[in-house]
Amino acid sequence: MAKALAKSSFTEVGHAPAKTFDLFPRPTAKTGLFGWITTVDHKKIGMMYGGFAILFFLIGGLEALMIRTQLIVPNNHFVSAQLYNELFTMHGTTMIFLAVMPLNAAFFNLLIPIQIGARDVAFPRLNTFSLWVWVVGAILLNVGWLSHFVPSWKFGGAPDVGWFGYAPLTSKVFTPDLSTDLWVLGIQILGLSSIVASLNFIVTIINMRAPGLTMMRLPVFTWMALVTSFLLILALPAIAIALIEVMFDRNFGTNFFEVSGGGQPILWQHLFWVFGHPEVYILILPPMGYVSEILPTFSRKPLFGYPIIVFSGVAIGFIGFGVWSHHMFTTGMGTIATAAFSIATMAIAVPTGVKIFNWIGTLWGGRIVTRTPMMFALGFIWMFMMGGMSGIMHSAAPADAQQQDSYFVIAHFHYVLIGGATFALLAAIHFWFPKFFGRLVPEFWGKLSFWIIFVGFNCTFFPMHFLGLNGMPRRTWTYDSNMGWNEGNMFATAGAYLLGVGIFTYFAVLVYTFFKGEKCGNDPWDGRTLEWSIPSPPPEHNFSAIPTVHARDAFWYEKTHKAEIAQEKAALIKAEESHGGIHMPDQSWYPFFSAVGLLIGAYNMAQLHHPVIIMGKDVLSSHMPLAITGGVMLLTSCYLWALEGPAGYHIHLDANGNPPDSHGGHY
Amino acid sequence: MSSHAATGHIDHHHDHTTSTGIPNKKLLWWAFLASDCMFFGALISTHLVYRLNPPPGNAIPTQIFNIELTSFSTFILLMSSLLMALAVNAIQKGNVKSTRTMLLGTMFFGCIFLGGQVFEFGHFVHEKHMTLSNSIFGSTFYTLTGTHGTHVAIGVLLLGMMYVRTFKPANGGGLLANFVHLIAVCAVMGVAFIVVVPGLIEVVYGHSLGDFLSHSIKPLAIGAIGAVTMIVLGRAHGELEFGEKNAIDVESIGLYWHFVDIVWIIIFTAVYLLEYL
Amino acid sequence: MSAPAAIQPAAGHHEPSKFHFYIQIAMILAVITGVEVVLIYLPLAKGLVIGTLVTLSAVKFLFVIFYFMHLRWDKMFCTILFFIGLILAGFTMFALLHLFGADASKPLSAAAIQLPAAMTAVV
Amino acid sequence: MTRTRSDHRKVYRFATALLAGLGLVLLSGCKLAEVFSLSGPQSTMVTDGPVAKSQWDLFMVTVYVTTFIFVVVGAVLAYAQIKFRAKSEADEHAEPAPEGHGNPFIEIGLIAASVALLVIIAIPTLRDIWYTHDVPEDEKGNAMEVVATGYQWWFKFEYPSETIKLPNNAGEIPLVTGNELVVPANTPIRVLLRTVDVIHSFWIPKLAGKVDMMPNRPNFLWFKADRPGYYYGQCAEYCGESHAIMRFRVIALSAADYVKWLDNQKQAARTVTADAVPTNEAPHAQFASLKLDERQALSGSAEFDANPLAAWKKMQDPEQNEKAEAVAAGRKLFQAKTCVSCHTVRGHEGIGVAGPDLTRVGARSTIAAGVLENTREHLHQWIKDPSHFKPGNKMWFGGYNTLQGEDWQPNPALTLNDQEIDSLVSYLHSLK
Ligand code: HEA
Ligand code: HEA
Ligand code: HEC
Ligand code: CUA
Ligand SMILES: [Cu+2]
Repeated sequence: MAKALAKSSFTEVGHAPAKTFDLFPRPTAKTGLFGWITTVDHKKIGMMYGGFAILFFLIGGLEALMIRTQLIVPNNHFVSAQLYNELFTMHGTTMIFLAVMPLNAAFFNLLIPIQIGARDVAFPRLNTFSLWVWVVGAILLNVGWLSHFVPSWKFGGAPDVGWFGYAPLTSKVFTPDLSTDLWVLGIQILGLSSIVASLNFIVTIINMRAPGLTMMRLPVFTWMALVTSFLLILALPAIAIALIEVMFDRNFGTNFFEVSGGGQPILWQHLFWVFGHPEVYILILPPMGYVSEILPTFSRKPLFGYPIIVFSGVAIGFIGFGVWSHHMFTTGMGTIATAAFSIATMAIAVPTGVKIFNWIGTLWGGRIVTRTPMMFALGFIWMFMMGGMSGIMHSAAPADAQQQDSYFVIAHFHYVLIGGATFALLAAIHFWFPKFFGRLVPEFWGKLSFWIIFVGFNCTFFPMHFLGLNGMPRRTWTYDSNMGWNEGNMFATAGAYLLGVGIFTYFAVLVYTFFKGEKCGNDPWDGRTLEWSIPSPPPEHNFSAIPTVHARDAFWYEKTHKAEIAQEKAALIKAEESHGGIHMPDQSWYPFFSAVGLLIGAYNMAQLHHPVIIMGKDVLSSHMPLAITGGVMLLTSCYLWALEGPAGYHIHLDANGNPPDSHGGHY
Repeated sequence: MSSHAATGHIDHHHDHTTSTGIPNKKLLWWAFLASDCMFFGALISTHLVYRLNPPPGNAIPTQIFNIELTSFSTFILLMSSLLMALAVNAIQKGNVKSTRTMLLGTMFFGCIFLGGQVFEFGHFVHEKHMTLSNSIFGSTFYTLTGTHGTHVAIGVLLLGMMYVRTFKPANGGGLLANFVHLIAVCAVMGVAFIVVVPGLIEVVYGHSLGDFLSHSIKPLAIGAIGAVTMIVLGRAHGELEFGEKNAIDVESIGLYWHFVDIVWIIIFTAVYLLEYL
Repeated sequence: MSAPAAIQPAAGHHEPSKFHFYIQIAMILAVITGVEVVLIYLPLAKGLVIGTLVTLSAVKFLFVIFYFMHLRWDKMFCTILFFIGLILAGFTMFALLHLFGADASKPLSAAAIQLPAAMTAVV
Repeated sequence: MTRTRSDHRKVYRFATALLAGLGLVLLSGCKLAEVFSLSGPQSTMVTDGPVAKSQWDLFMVTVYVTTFIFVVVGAVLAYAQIKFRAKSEADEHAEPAPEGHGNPFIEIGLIAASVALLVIIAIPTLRDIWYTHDVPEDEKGNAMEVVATGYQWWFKFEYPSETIKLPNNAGEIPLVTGNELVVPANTPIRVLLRTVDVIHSFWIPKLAGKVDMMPNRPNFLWFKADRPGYYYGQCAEYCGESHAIMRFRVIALSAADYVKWLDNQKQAARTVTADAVPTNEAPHAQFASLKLDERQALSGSAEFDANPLAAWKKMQDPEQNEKAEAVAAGRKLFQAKTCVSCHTVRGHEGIGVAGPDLTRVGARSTIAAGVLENTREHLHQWIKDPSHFKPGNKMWFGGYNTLQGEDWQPNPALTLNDQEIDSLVSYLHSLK
């Protein structure tokens, strides 16, 4: 009992009600602009991640549509070579770092605390910090677009080095403009955000589980989030180092990838893919988690082979660290290394297959209710399987020598990234939308968007396998009419438009639902996990009483043991109230301020050696003073943040477990 | 489950408010250190990879290194680790005074290490003519050891913040004093590792002490003012907010500090010693 | 090396001071460092010296994490957590060193890029 | 669980249809290329050499194995999806079933089956890794070595074994060509891959999979053309603005043809003298009105596409209506307009090495690294505005334009009118 009570606190041992220091009064607004930028509520943070991610998904999609439009016919001149290179670089970077990763982060934020029966993450202000730092990274990556519209912003356009920015193309000699510096810093900062967020989630999941929620009762999504967080903290440092090295090469004359100084550009490739391959599992493991939540719910059957699914998730994550060089089969690694990485890559199929088999096992003997989320989840299994199969084809190194950097690769990874990750994300959005907005997406429109997306997707990317086998290289802004690629490209582009219509429908319906959709109760899908046990949308404090978990599918258990649970809950609420109510952490300005400092610092850092020009006049001879200003702002904010402490306030519930209108007083 | 969060004895190995019994902060730091292993793993790999097949014209490490100085730095860092461990030991017994001493000691040893590095870099650049950009060895060596040095410097800063925090009065005020105190600590430490330690090393290697003093009179004065401020503010008494319950905070920084130390253990062997074979 | 029995954790109480114990550990570390430095000047087989150096550093490393960082007295989970990172990093370093040590990775000298005559040196 | 007859039948029908469909695909697998008419000039399916063939065969092994898995797993999945769908309101709200524990033998069996199937792929994979890596021992004897060097955005080829004596005993240099690699058929070719700037990748899909040209790395690949032919190659690693059109060609010749070609190559550049020119009256095309067509097809004409090897061979012979004065004027211009500083014309004035060797540019079937068929019109357009076809190319940036501060300005030494270009074209086309 005492243990359960103590759970409600986010602070460390003995968070004595310290008087906080008042340079800025601590923000308390729950709504409005300041309410959102200073929030520490994991749900609001999750929604902001989600909103930004969807925006960038649409932007990335728009870039994809421009790519496809350029390729619709041979020798097209819709965009220039330069713009095309910017488009695919930013399309890849955006989709991976600014769409799928933050969308996953959104679900981590929205769901993890609720699924584990907690009231927030372990370090709420750190969580706010991750969000805004992410936004800083997103801004830096995209700010280059401005120079297409405002010529006086001399960034040289958006980044154009490809999403894996192979050295030495990123060296100052070959890409002298600022876009590459912004790319380097942008990715670096996104990495920082992800590491901080992941540390937070690791501690949250491991340390803040409700009583009774053992690791082997954890919902599979949360498990996958844990594995993903581990992958992030272990993979991102490799690219952080690689980016630092490029940055030094560009700005301080080091020789890491400078051939004339003895540098070996292949080192960049190794460091990049040491990160890059785990990265693709970072993209796919959370989706595997969503699917593992959705399938049982709509099969009316607990997940089949829970321990095996969890274990294979962990196995995929860690074998994934040993296969990076399969992206480098054509770099002349020698026979032994090639063979080793080839075989290791194949090995990944085994744990992945195990998951597929167990998902089918879950369906087997169930009662499959094909609601929209379930359609996307089933679509995921089919499409991911196809993508996985072409992955296996890549893993045979000699065959890959023909496929590498051809459209066959494009086909492979869009099958796993769209057919896999994106389908699962669309399923998840649809599935949890009612929980966070209290409204149910209309089935008809949901299903319609599924079918358009499904057909459009396959029309776009299936032909790309054949384009690749027919020798079409990727990253080519134009092609010739005599290569036998005309029909395939035309078809793919038509498919992409259809896919666009599908995506548009999907989100249009969400917007409609947000305003006008049918209201729904707490538990529209007859769910299994704790999030369905609380109101939709969830109250600020999530649970009126921290639940005690008795079984793997905690909420299904609660539903079949109503009386027992009600009793338990009432007692807990009372006990908590007698201890002063529900403790909630205070909002804070400083995470946001430090992110602003970081933005100012990094933006000026990127153009350190350039003069500052305002309205055509040279104001400063270098950006150094501005960069330092940003840095000082960052450090000061961090210091004040440390000083103010988590603090907090209490919420008091009435007898029914409902919060009264007014909040509890502040310390 | 009988223990309470805020009362009674503090159990430094368990925190009953968390599922595992490990305090959140400790878990956070260990996870971070796991991540940092990869960080330094990648950096050290970069260095070693380029040592495998050095390009023609590369700097020759053994002609550049000064193994005595580095051994001394290594020893100093190890001793700072000892003091750090003692600081944690002290605060776990609620002994704030001793904690402060140990923290200061750790910081000063850290500064000696940093000063040694400042001297080393200056020496390599000016006397051995190895710069960041004139050889691949220079690039990887300075980046690797410089990154480690940055870690140490961040550690010193964190320790400084922790040191100042030990003076925070219980009534919540004292922000200004705290802030000034921190600035003073930073000034002293900065002067110590940028000016004093490298200067003294040069004196040891035969430069004149008078020269050193007269050349660096300004920073020395700043350092002196800082030191006086530290002593004055360090005398403030009264009830403190800081106490045994903060052991976890000191311990967290300790973890970081020790980690930086073990990274150096590896760098010392892999980057320095192995070159001599 | 096992710690004195007296310093086993006893939940809920002040622990006995580890002061002297820490100092002993530090002395051992200092001695090992000294041995390492001396070792490189000894006329021993290269492989032997490398092996010893690596072992000694590993010992120092383990001393620091298990005693100074008190992994030894903490929950097992902390050790696991850290070792996940450590082992992965070690494995990655190992793999990278092997990849770059392979014949296929011998870099071209800058001259050979231009001059076909130097090719023979490569093949 | 109760099953109705009709359920059975539906599922059965579905499964048969699925299997039949996929079976069809499988059967046609070996003829995939034809079924989908995927035999373009860069097709990896219609191979002309042992390396590409082994790669394609291996690919087909992976196709068979994965298709088999996909069909089997997919059939079970489809069956489950259809068979176990909720059939009534009651079903949809049915009490959740208790957690099943499965059968460990099935799990282990499936894992074992997966591993077994992967082994089927792994064995030929390993064999081919070694086979495709380097020329097999028994063929090493008659292998030929060439050096291919990537430049942004064209290729240089050198023949270290075919040396040319420089006049005045100034030593020997290897034979150099640009953008077209001519090799004997049926001979293993070992290509050393080099680059002077960024990473490029050397890929001739019909002959061999790609290997990257990495700075500071001694990469190589080997291939063998089974028969004489004309093969398309492409840079396959993103290398900057014009990566898309960094192409090249490999021409495999019969032994006799190759020797003839080689003999001609080793001569100094051809000099046209007035009496040597066979004349016929057909006038040159008038270029003054020649417009740059936005949508102009790059590369080949229909005639060229129909038989590129024949078209290439035709290029080897001197043109019918060469005009000695025009050629001579062109040669002067080539010098005057600083072309010589970037291009070598061995035996003539050109000595530059920043651009492709032009000693026999007239005999090439394409110009600008496989981008345009080498016709008078195209060459004219290329010289007039190289950046129209190849954005960012180093002839435009650095030749026609020079860097002034941060901006590119037209190079006054290099302005050409149509007349001059016409002469240059005549000169360049005389270089056979
Ligand atoms: C979500 C992201 C994701 C996922 C999950 C995967 C999964 C896999 N990928 Fe993919 N991959 C990418 C994203 C992803 N990939 C991206 C983005 C690139 C390109 C990067 C770039 O160049 O820009 C890429 C490129 C890429 C390459 C390099 C290609 C090249 O450039 O030459 C290779 C090579 O081996 C590869 C292999 C694999 C394999 C073996 C898997 C396996 O994990 C797949 C395992 C799954 C299955 C096999 C299906 C289900 C299993 C069964 C039903 C069991 C039975 C099956 C068998 C026994 C075979 N991938
Ligand atoms: C998760 C990752 C992800 C996703 C979801 C996608 C989605 C799509 N991708 Fe992308 N892709 C990558 C990751 C992804 N891609 C990566 C990593 C690369 C490699 C980059 C590189 O080489 O560096 C790549 C490269 C790539 C190429 C190859 C470019 C080249 O090599 O030359 C192509 C070509 O067809 C392509 C197409 C598409 C299409 C048609 C979609 C479609 O699914 C998009 C569907 C979405 C829409 C169509 C949006 C619809 C929106 C609207 C209609 C409204 C718009 C309104 C507003 C913005 C307000 N992608
Ligand atoms: C600054 C150097 C430079 C100058 C000056 C220059 N060129 Fe070039 N040239 C190049 C480069 C580089 C290429 C390869 C372009 C590519 O394909 O990317 C090239 C390609 C060509 C080609 C096509 C060769 C082939 O094999 O495809 C021709 C023909 C040519 N140049 C003719 C000329 C003429 C005529 C002039 C003078 C009027 C000239 N060049 C001046 C650098 C130069
Ligand atoms: Cu060269 Cu792409
Ligand atoms: Cu991969």
